[in-house]
Amino acid sequence: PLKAKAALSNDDIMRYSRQLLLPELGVQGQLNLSKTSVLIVGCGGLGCPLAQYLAAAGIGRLGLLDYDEVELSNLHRQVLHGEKNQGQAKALSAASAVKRLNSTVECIPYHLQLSPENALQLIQQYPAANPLTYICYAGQTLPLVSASALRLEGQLTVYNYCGGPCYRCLYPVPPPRETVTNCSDGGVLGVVPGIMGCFQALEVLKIASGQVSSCCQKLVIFDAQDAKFRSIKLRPKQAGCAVCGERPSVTQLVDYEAFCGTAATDKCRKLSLL
Amino acid sequence: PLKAKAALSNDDIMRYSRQLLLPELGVQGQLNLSKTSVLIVGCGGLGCPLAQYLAAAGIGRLGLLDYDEVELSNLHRQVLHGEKNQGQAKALSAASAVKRLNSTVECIPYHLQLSPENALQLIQQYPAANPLTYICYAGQTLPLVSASALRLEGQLTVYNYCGGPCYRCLYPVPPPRETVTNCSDGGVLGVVPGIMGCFQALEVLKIASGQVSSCCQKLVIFDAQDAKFRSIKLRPKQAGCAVCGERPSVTQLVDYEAFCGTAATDKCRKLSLL
Amino acid sequence: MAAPVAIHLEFGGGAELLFNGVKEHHVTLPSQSEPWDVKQLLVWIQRNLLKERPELFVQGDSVRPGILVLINDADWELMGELDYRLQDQDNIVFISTLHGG
Amino acid sequence: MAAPVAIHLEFGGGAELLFNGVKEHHVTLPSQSEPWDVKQLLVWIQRNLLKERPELFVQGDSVRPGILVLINDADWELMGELDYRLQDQDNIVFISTLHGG
Ligand SMILES: [Zn+2]
Ligand SMILES: [Zn+2]
Repeated sequence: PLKAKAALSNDDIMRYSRQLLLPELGVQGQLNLSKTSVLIVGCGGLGCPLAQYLAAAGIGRLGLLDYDEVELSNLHRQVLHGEKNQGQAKALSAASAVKRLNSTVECIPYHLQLSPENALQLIQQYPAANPLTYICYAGQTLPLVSASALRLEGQLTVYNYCGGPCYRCLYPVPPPRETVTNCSDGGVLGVVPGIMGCFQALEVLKIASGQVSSCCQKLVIFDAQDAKFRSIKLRPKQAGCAVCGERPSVTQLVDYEAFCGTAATDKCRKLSLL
Repeated sequence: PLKAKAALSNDDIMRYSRQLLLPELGVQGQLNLSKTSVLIVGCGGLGCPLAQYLAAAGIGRLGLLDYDEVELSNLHRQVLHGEKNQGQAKALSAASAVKRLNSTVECIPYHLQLSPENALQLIQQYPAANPLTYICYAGQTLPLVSASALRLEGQLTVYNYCGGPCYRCLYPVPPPRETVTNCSDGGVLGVVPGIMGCFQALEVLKIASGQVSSCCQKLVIFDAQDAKFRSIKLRPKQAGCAVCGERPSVTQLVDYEAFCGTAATDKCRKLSLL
Repeated sequence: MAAPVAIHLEFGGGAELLFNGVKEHHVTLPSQSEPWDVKQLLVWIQRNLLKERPELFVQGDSVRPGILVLINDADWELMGELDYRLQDQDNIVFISTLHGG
Repeated sequence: MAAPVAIHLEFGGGAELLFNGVKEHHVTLPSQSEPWDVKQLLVWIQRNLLKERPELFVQGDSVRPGILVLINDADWELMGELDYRLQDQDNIVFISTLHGG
């Protein structure tokens, strides 16, 4: 568990001075950030800017989980890694980049694949004031800031938050595997996950600092071609949901990735966070 | 002048494979990027993500201009710099970070302040296929992708593009100096320039690759608190404009920063790009 | 007889690839004896717009899992889903969930 | 006599700081002999809403340089500027240009 800071150090005050000025954050918001743990699942196109801006802002602990190694074809969008990191575990490469930026963030790389077996154990290490976690399990109330990007489009939703749906409420039946396109097949313009990852960071920072995410019960759709954002009102948490409903039938941790139809070795799998 | 590549190398094809798949970019778009020079004025909160994503995408030449040195209070939003770069010129620090990510980008740091005297000479070194430059001068037709971010708000405009206004068309009279707030005074949440800098990169990539920017004659306003974007239709290029009009009275390069009322030594001055 | 209904259809998140890559369609549904609902709209789309692989768009008489339907910028679950009665100038979006990043 | 006009005012980019930090205002301009235009609106705002330092909001009978006025999401230059006649339910935005990043 992450120990709560009693006060900001002089270095903290200097480092965060430009955001401490904001009435929406202030010293209390900064202290809230410092006692928050975030688990980032996937250190790719979304995870890189997300880790970068959460670390820069002073999040307390950052878990960086990824099973892949850095490849040349990642570098057009996975901007925390460098050419010299090719072949290195992404989790390690991301962790050293984050350390360069902010050594006061506790940074824990996990070079492994999330599975129903290890997920629960992992999450238990993120039990801070505002634990954000992405696993769907019965009775959960932990917010998940999820995003995706493909071609010239992006989507973002905050699940399990403010009466909004869980992933299973919104998608009660998993999509057929053949309908799931990934970046290897469909391509992606690197700056699109850049924008979506920054957007995730913004919403995580709001929640973690004690503000309210404005994406509550909403799906945000970004069309990079037209440079247009659209905000969609989603259904609320469903009473009949198999995961978060009144009589849940799924009472074990769900293998989220399998549920979404993305293969375990997919080189560009769903990089939801937290 | 930047030499046009005849074809992509095998390494290029591997590195950019995920974006080459996009019909909106393709091989021709990638070649267009490789022969484009972009001068980024200011390697701060906007310039960092902008440089990062332009370099990652394979822009040909990147001029990185900044007069300041890296300070601890920059690191909450200026994510290309690291703790070890404190005291180093931002232009140099940014250049080495960009090199780590993509050594095939020609990267030129300028540790100086843009002035009417040196601006013209600088621009003449960026005369590539799609020279993007931000200087207001008579008869110009060069697009300027400009953005700003303060507190929890951001603004973006593409000037001098597709019949849209130049900066002077939109603001014929400079604002009183005392009305110009900067990040030192007003504060800024780091991920807000992150989102706006990525957005700049997106529009620069569209223009540089041969597509059309969707921000033509528009002002995009971002409210991070509500996570809302708004797109405003702007006035067209003004026939009576002192800079780009039919009978321009300003026929010399204009000191853009002075025009905008930001002090030369302002630690968080306007980081428009170009 | 119900009058013809002019609506605006949008496909996104990759769903547009089943419609020749065209994202926006302004269509007019012809006059018929009963008011148009979303269930009938799905049949009409299959017959008149869908270019390929219907199994990637419909499953049974609804959309396939993984496609969200939005009626005037709200989740169709809030609007009655298949039974929602179309109004003139409605905006109906079919968006495929993206995976990856 | 022209009827009262209900409009939606927004201030952004820092201009809201002159209005106690309140960004959105729903106001009703009273009935008067002539139709309301933007020039008169500026006077009304100064008298009824502006909390401090009017010189940071107005200059002469227009807004101070560096503030953009948007009428229903369009630059006021496209709408007649000070002479634009306000319609019921108009959305008028005053936005201060941001500098920095
Ligand atoms: Zn649920
Ligand atoms: Zn002009």
